[in-house]
Amino acid sequence: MAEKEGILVIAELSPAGAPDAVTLELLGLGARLAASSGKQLQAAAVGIDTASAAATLIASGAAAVFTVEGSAYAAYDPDLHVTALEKVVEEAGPSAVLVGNTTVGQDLVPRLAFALKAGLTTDAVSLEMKGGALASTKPVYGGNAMAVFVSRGKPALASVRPGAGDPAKPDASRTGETVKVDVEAPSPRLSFGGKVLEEGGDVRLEEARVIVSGGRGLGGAEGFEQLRELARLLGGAVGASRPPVDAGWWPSTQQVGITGKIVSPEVYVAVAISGSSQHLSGISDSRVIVAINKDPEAYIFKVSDYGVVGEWQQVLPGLSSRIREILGV
Amino acid sequence: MSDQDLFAYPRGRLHAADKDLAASLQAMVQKEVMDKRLELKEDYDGLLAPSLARLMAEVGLQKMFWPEKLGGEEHNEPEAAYTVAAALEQIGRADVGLAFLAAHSLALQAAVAAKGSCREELCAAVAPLFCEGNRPLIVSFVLPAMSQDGGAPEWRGKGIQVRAKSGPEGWTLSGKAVRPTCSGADAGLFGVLCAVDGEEPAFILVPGDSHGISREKEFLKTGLAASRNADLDFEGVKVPAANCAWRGEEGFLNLLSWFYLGLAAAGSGALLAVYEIIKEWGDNRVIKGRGQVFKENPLTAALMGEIAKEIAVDRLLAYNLADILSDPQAYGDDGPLAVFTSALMLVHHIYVSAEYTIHRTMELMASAGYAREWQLERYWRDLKTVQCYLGAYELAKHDFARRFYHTKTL
Amino acid sequence: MAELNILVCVKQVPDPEGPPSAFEVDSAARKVTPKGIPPVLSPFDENALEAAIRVKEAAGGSITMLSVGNNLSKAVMLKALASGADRLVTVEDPSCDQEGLDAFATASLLAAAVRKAGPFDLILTGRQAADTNAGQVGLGLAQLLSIPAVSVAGKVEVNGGTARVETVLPDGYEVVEASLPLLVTVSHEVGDLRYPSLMAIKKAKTLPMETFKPADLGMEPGSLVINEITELTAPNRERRCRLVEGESPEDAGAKLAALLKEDKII
Amino acid sequence: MRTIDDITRPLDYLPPAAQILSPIIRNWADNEVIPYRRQFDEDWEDHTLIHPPGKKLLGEYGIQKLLFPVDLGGMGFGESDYAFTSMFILGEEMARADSGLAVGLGVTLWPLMSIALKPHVNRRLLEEFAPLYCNTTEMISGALCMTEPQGGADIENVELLKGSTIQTTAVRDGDEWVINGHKLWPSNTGGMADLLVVVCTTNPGSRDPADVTLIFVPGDLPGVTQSGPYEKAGMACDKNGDVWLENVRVPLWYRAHGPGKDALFFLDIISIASGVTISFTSGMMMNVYERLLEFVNETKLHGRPLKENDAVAGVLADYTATLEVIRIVGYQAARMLDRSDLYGERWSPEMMAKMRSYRYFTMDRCLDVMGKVMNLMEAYGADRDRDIEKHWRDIKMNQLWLGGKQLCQIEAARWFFECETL
Repeated sequence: MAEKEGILVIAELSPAGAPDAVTLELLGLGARLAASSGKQLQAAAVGIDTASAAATLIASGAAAVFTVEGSAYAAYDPDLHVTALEKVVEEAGPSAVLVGNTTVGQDLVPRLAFALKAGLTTDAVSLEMKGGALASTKPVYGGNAMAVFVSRGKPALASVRPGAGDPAKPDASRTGETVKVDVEAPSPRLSFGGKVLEEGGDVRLEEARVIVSGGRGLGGAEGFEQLRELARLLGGAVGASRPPVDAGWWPSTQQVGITGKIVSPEVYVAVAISGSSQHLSGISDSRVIVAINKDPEAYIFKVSDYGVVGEWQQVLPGLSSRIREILGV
Repeated sequence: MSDQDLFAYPRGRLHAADKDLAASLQAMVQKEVMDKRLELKEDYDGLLAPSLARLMAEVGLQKMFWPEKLGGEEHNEPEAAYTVAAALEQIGRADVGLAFLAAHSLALQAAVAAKGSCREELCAAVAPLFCEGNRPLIVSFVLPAMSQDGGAPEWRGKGIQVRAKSGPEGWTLSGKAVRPTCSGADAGLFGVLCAVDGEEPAFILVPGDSHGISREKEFLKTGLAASRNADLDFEGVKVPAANCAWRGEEGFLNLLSWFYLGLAAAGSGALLAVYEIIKEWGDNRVIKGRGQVFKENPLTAALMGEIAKEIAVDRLLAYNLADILSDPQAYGDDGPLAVFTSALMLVHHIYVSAEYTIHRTMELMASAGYAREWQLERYWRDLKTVQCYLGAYELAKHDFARRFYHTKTL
Repeated sequence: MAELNILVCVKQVPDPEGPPSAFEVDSAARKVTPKGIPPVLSPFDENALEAAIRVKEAAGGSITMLSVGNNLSKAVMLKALASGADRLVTVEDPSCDQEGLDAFATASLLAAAVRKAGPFDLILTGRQAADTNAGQVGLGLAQLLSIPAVSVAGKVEVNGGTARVETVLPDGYEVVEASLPLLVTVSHEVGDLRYPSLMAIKKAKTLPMETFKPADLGMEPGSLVINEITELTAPNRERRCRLVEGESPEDAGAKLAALLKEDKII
Repeated sequence: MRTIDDITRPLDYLPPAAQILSPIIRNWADNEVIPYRRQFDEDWEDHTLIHPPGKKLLGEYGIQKLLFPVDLGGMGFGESDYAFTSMFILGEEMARADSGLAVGLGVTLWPLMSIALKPHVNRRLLEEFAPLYCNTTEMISGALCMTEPQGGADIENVELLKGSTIQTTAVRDGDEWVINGHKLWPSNTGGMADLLVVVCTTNPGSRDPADVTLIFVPGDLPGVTQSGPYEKAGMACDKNGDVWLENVRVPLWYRAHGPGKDALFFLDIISIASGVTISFTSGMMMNVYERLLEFVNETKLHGRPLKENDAVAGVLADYTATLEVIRIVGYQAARMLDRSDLYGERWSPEMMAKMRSYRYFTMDRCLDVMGKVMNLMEAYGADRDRDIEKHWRDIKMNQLWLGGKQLCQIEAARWFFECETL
């Protein structure tokens, strides 16, 4: 039986109707929050056909799944989805609602929060239950301070940064209840004229959340292909110190350092970069610096938070494959 | 407080609009020029031409003085001298070449469209080139110069490069191997000092597309990449009578005074950029192995102090010149010659000081001071080129002597 | 089509380009005070103003700039007005300081100001503010005004009574159309705010400006806040490198990935 | 018509061999360099125009063989009593054409000085490298690698620092040196160096001169990587870039001399360079004098040639007065280097202080008048086609390599005023 004041995860369904990787992460996170507060883990799924999604959500730990089904929900329409989820939240009466901070999540959750007149923290990096209330932590002022938010009312909403939790492991033996919620879909106010996909434009260095940079030690342009692979995994951009740009392995527009671009990403991965002063003054604002270099005395280690001493040709594959596992990609 | 504010200038004399314009230009040139410098270096088409178009047309520096009814901003009070100084300082900080070109346009506007002295006929003839459409207009001057032809009519010893004959339908100009001050290859309007047989010289505004102007190939020079200069031939160039801005010396001296204000501000701006470069260098360079940073070593610190002093004084001098032009009476108005001499003295002083200052800065930076990537050497080449186009300092000293010692035959 | 009434919501924030060391975190007062950093318009709000000016140039109309805050800098507002706005409305009061408001309170004040200063056919906001990085107020305001909204726009055009918006996707864009009134949150792909001419800078001071107190709108900001900051800490700045060992370089790489995951870096 | 040969030279000690060398190089300058040098700036990276004159002078005319003993195919200048005065003349004639070329070509000889000059000849190494330099008409480029990224140009300041700032290490491993380090800005690098002489330390941070090590490293060894050249305001003919040395192995006997001696003879080649390169300054000034003579005759002021104006004449006189003095000081310095019997060892603190003084004094005076003369020509002073602006740009680089003026001041003051802690 669905209990009140539970932890409700709003599933984001792929076009084929399956919960995406971020949703499984939220369920992993939600399970921890539910356990720590003695509340029930629940999920919500809105779509054209939610049966298979409901089964996966239950197998992934949801004790109850609230579904809203209908042809109107074939593609994401903010007004329809907010109206549906508003009804689900009224029905479920949760204490916390979790949404992925994805392209759809960023559009959906502010509307839902205002519709519910509920507190919302976006892009949260960690969540706790404190005295039955959701406490969400996130960086503010561009990472210059970390703030913990608690909502006055109930439920409290949070959109969670992808990668902030460990995905739940599906277990077919689990059982759970599916609650159909009937919603009178409002007439759509937006008409969607189709998507135009361009060949993946590179993320700009100045805006990248993650930057993977290569130095002289890469030895050639081929090394940068491996960096591009790692950067793609982390949704980041590829930069370079001066020597590779000078040797023509990487364009000068992507050079990082005083005589290149000054960057301030969340994560800066320096691969085979010794760490000249010109380069370091370009990356000092990075929140976290990770260095891979075969020379233990390389100056880069003195300004890094994490490091591995070793040949990048071997270290990088190990790093990338484990990240692929972690992200379930 | 940004580093620039360390260098005093008469902030109180500038209108809020001047400061806002300067702040807006600073943001623009930082993004459109300085941040693209490493990649585009001094590329004319990729960097300098688009920036020039943005400065002259979009922000509208080429419309500043013209009457509103002709599409101008009619910002033509004498106090506009401060606006010119504040604007050209920020442009000069990013690229002295762009400031050099802007100084031409603003000087011509100030000389021709100043409040109360704007002749209806002349403005109507020329203002459209500045105010209509959104195209940048590059203005260039043809001033007296040491020439090969010994017999040419002279102004203060230097040959006047172009002769003009006035006829019923206007002026006819002729001159061989004429060296303009800038942009011979692509200027849209030339301000030409012309000798008129047996009469006072005439300053005539000649559209760049006038029939009879032939432009030689662009030549290479030390700096100022934004000025694509080339020598010109004037063969029977016909120009309407209305295009004669003034006759005799007074109008010409006034034009040069505003031109020198522009160059003084551009120099001061470039030196602010030099300060930022040496400050960064002084903070990071370690010498003598004892981990002593440059700025802490007594010898190099003394030199860095002298560099700051020169820059501070040069900035004050540039704004002092703006003050002179904004209120000549306050300096005892003896007419354009007094203002011209002050302008000439101040601008030459600034450029001699700028050369000295950048030499010291470059010595401190050793090879990096000379490498293009660290940006310093470009200001060094550009400012030296401006000083050459300003004229020989040695001969300017004669103008000082004429003023202070009332010489007769000099 | 009558004259288009365009509203742009803008927020004054400390310049995000300011050096990290200048942001002083006062954990007790749960307040971040930027030392010696000049105020600027939040960068995405400048993009919203540029989008508004482009619509005004193409379809005609007038642009009102609306801002909620405290100690709003005259220079910052005038610089923005000079780029192409026609009118400024502000809601200013110590209670509207950044620390005193959350997204709900801000959007509620904006909605009240819109009802007083409106109506508006098109409302443009930045996709998120540079200080909170929240991205809630734009879409929240639309919800309060119960008008349709489109988020993260890279291009905004208006012809007749309908708007055509291209929203930015990680690998392209999507075309969305809606009839006015409409709210759009704008991303930097729209284009940078143009540079004002001297004439516009001088004219800006003469433009109509109104300011309201929350009380004039019948609002008490403090009571509107739902989401509160309970803790505020400064991230530790000095770096002590944690070297990751492994039986082999591959193993060390894998262990590094695990550690980064554990510390929520990736 | 006045020519550059009217500028004073010390006729009482002109080296006999110079009478033959001087006209050859003057001819090479007039025919192989001056007609093309106006396009050298744009040729900074590929050297398609710059390489041929270099190959002709060093390879075909055999100037790169100058210092090697005659029995090894060289010209034996290493043993000559007029070595430095001869090199001064050679430097002047080359710099008159292009001081970038003069630096590039001169620096090829520079590192060899540590093993080819009496009294510190290393016969075994001369025999080892003579084939590279003497058995070819191809141009061979040598580079002395001292400056390091963090240090700027201060490690030449060896006596004070005793080499303590050198971070490039040389470690003995069996019968070989293993070298690791990063050098920046050496002339003739940027991808073209055939032979490097690398200043290393056998014990980083040590202040004992015995740890300073000069090691000869063939440019093509595994572990030696050269970056492309840096783009500069001038001196396109002299390529400089980064050099990375990673586990580079050379025989132990590739060391110039030995502990203590390397430090001394390193100072020797600094002292030599300080004195002899004054020839680059006077060489450039002579060419500016030639171009100036043309300009002040062709160009009119007040209807008469520019030179007829008294004020202009003042500046012109400053120019030639400075040129006369610089030349006299330069030759005197070269002579002092030739006559160790009279003036003491070249690498003594006294000679270092004096050579540094002559160098920065002449350079300052030249920079002053060169700037005035360029401005005197007004708009034409900046024209590439009148060549003066080229020398104005190149002269500054000459002042800056080998450590700027301030370092020379410290060194001179330390000796003349016996400073302890400077």
